[in-house]
Amino acid sequence: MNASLISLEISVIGLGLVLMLADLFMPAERRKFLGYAAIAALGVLLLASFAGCGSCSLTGTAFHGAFVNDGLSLFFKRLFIIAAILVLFVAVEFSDRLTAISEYYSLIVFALAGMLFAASANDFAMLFVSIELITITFYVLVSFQRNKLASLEAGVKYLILGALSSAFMIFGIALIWGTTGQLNFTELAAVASQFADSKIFLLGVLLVLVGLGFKIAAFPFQIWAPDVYQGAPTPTTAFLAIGSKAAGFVLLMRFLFSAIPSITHSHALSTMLIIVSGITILYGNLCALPQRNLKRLLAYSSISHAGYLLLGVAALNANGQAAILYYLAGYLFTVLAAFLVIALVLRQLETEDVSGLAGLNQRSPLLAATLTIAMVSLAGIPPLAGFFGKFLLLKSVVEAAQTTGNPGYYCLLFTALVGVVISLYYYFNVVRAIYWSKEPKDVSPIEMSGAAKLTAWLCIAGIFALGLFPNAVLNFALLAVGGLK
Amino acid sequence: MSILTQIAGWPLLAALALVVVPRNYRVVIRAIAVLATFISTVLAVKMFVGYGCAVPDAEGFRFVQQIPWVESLGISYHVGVDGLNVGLVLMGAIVAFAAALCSWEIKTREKEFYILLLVMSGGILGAFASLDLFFFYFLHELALVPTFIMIGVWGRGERKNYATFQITLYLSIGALIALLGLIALYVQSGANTFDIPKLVEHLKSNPLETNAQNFIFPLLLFGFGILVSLWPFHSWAPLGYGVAPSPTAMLHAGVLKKFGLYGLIRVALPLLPEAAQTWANVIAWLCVGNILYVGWVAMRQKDLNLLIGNSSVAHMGFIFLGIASLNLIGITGAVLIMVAHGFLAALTFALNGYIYQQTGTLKMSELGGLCRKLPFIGTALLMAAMAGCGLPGFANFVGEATVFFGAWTVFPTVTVIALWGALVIGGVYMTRAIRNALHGPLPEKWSALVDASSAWRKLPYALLLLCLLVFGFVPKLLTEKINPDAGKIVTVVAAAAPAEHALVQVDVPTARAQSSEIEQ
Amino acid sequence: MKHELFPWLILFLPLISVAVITLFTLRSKMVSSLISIGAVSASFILTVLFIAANGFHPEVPGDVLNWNWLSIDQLNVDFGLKVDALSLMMTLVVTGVGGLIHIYSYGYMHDDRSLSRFFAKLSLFTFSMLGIVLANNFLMMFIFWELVGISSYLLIGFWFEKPSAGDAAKKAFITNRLGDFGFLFGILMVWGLLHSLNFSELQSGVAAGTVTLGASATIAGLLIFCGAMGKSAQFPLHVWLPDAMEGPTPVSALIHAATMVAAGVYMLCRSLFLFDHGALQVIAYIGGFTSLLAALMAMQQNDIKRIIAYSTLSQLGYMVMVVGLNGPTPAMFHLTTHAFFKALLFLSAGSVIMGMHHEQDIWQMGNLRKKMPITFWTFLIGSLALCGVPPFSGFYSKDSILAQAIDQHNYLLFGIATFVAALTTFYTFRLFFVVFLGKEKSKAAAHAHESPFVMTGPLMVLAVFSVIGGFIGITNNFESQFAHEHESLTMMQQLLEPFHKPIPMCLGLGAVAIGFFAAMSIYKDAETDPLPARLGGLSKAMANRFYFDELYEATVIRLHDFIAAVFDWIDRWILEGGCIGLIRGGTDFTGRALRLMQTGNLQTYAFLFVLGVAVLLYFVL
Amino acid sequence: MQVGLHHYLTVSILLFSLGLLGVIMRRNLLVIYMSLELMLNAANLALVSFSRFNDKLDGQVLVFFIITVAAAEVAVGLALIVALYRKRQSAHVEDLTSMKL
Repeated sequence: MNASLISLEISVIGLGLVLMLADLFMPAERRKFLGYAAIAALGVLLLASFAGCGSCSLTGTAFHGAFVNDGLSLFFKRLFIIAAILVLFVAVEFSDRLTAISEYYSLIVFALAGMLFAASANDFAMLFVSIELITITFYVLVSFQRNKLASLEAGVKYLILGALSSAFMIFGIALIWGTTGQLNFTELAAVASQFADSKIFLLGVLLVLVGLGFKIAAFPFQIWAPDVYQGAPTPTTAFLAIGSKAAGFVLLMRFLFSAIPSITHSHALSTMLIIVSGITILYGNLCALPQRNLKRLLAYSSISHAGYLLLGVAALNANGQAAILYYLAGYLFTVLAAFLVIALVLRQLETEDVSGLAGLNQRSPLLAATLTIAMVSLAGIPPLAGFFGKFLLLKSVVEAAQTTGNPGYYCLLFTALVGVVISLYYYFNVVRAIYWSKEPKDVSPIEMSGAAKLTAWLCIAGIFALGLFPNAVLNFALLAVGGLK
Repeated sequence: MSILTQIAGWPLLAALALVVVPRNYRVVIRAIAVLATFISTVLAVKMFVGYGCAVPDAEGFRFVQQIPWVESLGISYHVGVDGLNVGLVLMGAIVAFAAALCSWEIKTREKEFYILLLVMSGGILGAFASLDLFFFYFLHELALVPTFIMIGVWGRGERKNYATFQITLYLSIGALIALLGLIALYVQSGANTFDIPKLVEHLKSNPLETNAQNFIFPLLLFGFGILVSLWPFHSWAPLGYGVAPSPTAMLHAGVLKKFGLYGLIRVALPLLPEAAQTWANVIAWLCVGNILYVGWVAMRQKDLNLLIGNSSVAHMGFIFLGIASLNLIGITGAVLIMVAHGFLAALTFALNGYIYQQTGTLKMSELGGLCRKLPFIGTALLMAAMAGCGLPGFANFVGEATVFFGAWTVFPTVTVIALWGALVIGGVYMTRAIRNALHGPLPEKWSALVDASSAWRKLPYALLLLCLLVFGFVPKLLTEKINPDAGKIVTVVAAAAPAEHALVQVDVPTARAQSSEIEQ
Repeated sequence: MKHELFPWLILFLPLISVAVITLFTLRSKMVSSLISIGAVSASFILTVLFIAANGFHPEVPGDVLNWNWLSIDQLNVDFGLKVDALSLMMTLVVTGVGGLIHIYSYGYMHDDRSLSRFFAKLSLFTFSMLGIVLANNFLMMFIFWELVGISSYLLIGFWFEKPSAGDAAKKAFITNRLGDFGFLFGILMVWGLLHSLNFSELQSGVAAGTVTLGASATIAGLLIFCGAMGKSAQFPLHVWLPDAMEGPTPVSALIHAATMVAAGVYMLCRSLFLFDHGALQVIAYIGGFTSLLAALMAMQQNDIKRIIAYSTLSQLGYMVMVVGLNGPTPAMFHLTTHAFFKALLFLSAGSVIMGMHHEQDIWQMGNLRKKMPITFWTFLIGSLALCGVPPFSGFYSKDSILAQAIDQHNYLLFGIATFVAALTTFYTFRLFFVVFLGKEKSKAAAHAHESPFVMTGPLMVLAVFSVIGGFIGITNNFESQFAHEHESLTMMQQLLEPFHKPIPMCLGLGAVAIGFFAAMSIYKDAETDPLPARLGGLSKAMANRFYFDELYEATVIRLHDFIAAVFDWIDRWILEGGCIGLIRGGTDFTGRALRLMQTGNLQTYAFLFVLGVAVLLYFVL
Repeated sequence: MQVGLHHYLTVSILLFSLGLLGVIMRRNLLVIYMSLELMLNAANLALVSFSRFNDKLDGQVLVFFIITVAAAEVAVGLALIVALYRKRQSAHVEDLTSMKL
């Protein structure tokens, strides 16, 4: 076995530990720099992964195939690292509201480690452990503002429901293993087809899906999302919205397309995916319509986006899987842009109501532009990332509809369209609140640190780049999903 | 770089430039907008004049430029004009210029307004020029969204929000359905390219199977139809134009709306010829709804803008009729009306905007006798109204007459109904409008109105009128360009006559095979 | 052919003057009016020169008079001119009479503040009218047909501040549009069957029998006739013409007496070869009925212009009738003479109105013979011509019409025509006696004054033509157009022409005499109109034009408005309110309802979660 | 009688449902949390019995993973609940409804 395969994970965990230790020697007022240090370190790792030196770019399996490094994992690892970097930026901006900020940083890094493992998980044990690593760190991250009741409440809700879902998942794993005797995805794939009609096996599969569905907040397991998003500290929400969702998706794809492909393409499961994705889209968008609380609004919108992403899963074809990857990449920048603005704007005023954005275009044109672009991209309007992502997803579903001729896909398509139209409203409400609301109370300009400006520009650049020059990323994504069936 | 890229590019560039201009430099902002649109107008005229001399490429397109964009999907930035869209690009550029000139009526948040206006102009010009389905849609969407925002923010009247809601709802749904149709077309064709000429070539040799065509065509028909306010999906149009600021109304009613019709002619007919023949009847009878029903509704209107809005919906009916006739005369006529109505709609909404800006109302019961105080505007409006009810000498008449001649051989009944709508109903509501708004005694309160005095103010109206007259007197300028390319489409459609079902059936498996190949 | 470009000039000079006036000289009345008058007179002179050079049947080489306007595979439309006796004669009338009226209106209108606008519109009308006359194919003719319609709309509504003027213009336009609907419909039908629009091609084709309308000939013919119905104000589309008198008097003279209303007749003659027997029959009877109806209406009108307008209607009825009786020559003959004397009458009436300071009620006038001698004489000549008293022009043309009716053995129409002749004389001299003889019936009449020379000059010229119009060879030209072999008559022969057919002549003259004496006995120095007392309800009906306007108001217009109301309601409540409102409300409601799931209670969440799991398991297993 | 796999599985499923009921029924956070642990252990039982009857050890290995993870989870969870109790003076789920809709 080639241990250097996991050097990336090892170094990330190392980074987390170092951060915790450094906290001891760092005077309180300078702890901000720990954040920048972490960012820098992660940046180096990211560059390394691109430069191809070290483990990150070489492919292979470790721990008897429990841990796999391939295109897919590489794509997601880069995604996670970028997400973590941007989240850390937000966290640094947010630091004055948090005690013990450096633990916060290190927890983010540990969560990142969990995600990296998730990206490579090719075995139920690895799947379970990585998910738990993510979830448990998030329990803490969510409830990090111990002085704030909302934060604690969110933490507890996340804790209970998260534990519940992992209980279901572990039981499912038990059943799968019990029936097939396989924990490793690759080996399972070989035998899965024999158990296609074993009820117990199917039960296991479904329970595992429950666990993953909880992570990506798909209907009917979306119920936790709004409260947790609202209560958690903004950087955590951001990381929850992109990081843990993406982790859920990579595991879902591994599970469905490399562990049990034969089952996945069975009629029952594919129909279920179609229905779940459709309902998720509608639920998220409909509930967001009357929503005024900004973070809660984004929570609902993230539910609907989980639905859009599920389109790609339901399509059951390579283009669909590639579309998921592409969409997540765009979603990363969009969501982080939105939460950056929220973190900066709603920092001083207690309300998180949309009306808090009034007059933002006078207070800080850059922030206003950033949030607007984020919203427009979420709404899926050219020339931004969201449009091209949605385009790819719809295209994959149309292909599925055409190849299988399953009428369900047409219904799914129209549901998605309806969802998009509904979503236009609440997104444009936000934009309207920024530019054209009644004259706000305070028009005091918002001061932004250079780091914050940088983050904003990074997000904007990312959104536009993915909208205007999709070629490179798309090819990478197509390459990445080559291993899936 | 193709001249078309420049035509569409200048406004977008100017929009970017405006972002950095401080908002209190009103004059500069305005100047930049006007200048950019003016440049693209000049270029468009140059392009139109030089059309004859330019050498067409293999597929018969001129001023072509192609840049690969996403190879894996076969998307490329591909612009070019043939007879079908050369007139539209010219019209679009001129209307954009006129709209920019008319925007002096906007007093609040000028910077944002001009940015949106320029994005809209650039987007729609690009959409008309592009020969790649993806960019075709992409640029249209780019132009569509500013419309919503402009109506929502700068709109007039108390029904503003409702109108914004409705127009957004309708147009987004329409656009998305059309997108669905386009994607389905792309997937079905199995050519793995969004390039329209390539698709046409590919589908000529192996057309889609019948039921696939009959599934995709309605998507395109109704998707595009909603964008063009095809009856019964029209109710957004009068309302939206009623509240929209006049530059927006000019650009949307004049130019953006033609996108759907152009899409039908450019994409739906040649790529889905068989379905086109099946659905022609439906189109023909739906357009009766536009012409008669909406015409009658227009007769009821009390508000000048609503009346004009309804009449412009009614005019769409003639274009649909021309398309439905599926013969050379009809389609040529349809394209003629598209161009003519572009100028006309822009003109009428611009004039309404002037009157509204002067009087603060467009209720015809409150207006009257304006010809006395506003000789120039009044005369222009009168001429516009006359062009609107198909008076010879204006471009609309040529188009409508051509459409009638084309449709007569196919749908005599519908043609007669359309005649009634054009000559009688159109005449009735237009003359009523003139009688109520321009003729009759002038109410006391309007004694202070001022006419468009400076040549600068008169320019947009004069320009649009001039275009209407030029193409009305010398329709050959357009028909000679349209004819050959409309002919190609007609032949493609005729070739797929139901008689040749057998041939189609043979080709189905191969098409299937290719489409399944790209799945892997 | 010499001066081959003259026809283009003749056609376009007026248009150029329109452009020049509207673009440059709106400020100065003088220049504008000179330009306009100059343009039309130039056209006249050019026409004369052209005819002098080429005669009435020039050989048109190639397509010097043809410019392809539109050509899409089967649809070939030329912008082409057709010069033959018919069109050239008509051109002479339009430019000649038109020119005189232009001059006249300079005097009549010269203190109107927008005189320039007036002359621009007048020139626009001349251009369109010449277009109709010279057009060589149906679509061209239709185009100018419409343009004529619009210019008459503009001129009727010239004083647009007067609500009545605005309404009259609207009415005229829409009524004409109704006719045009049929016209274009017919054109489409002809094109669909014969695949050509060019008169010459069609005529030769029909003559050679290579193409034929077949069964639908009658329908097509009648549809085309609809156009004439509108323009020439034949029953049932006659209602607009009397209201059109809201326009300035010269306009009434030019458009609604001499030229435009005659366009219908001209068009019928131009496309006569398309009409089969059935269509012609209908046309003839409609014409006859119109002439009778209008004559009856005229008897009880009190507005000087309206009386003349109704007489115009009935004279047009004559022409249409005789066309229907397959007599294009008499029709065009009467059209020409009618142009002279009706223009004369209108202009004289205008001069009277002017002298009476814009008083139009004849019962306010009286004894104007002293005050305005020239007008008196010209009006008298006009009336005599109109009634058809020898040797005035009207006598010859009307006699030829009666003769044609006899030749066709259509005694019913002949009877009607004769009766109408009597009525015509009656109301004409009613007008004459009341206005010019008797004693003043108002202050204004006492202080009336003669008009300036710029107005009386044209009157005298027209008067001369009204006298001699009958025997200066007009018939010859039209004969040469319509009849294949014909001998050109000398002036003497023309003078004696009617005596070849004594019956119609004698009956006609008898009718005139009866009408005259009846009028004299009743209206010689009458203070008020005694007729209503004697006729009672009938006269009321006559005065109210037999309630046609009310009828249309109650039926056609109401119907349209009703349908419009219904559709508007559907649009507003079903489409917008219903569908949209439902969708919108539904979406919003579902949104609010779904949110209720988020109770915030952890227990509920857990329960829903488990429920979800259960549903999932139940669904798949 | 011979105690077979099915008996073990039945027991584990019973345990699982018991825990589930506890989660849904009980009002006290701590009890809910305990019931969650019960569910985890039901899974453990299933795994162990499976590995016993299939003569494969991976199941038992996995059980160790689960126990460890559960321990960590419990640590974090209890800390959280305690912190909440400090703040709120109550560990009842009805009192945790400050965020809703």
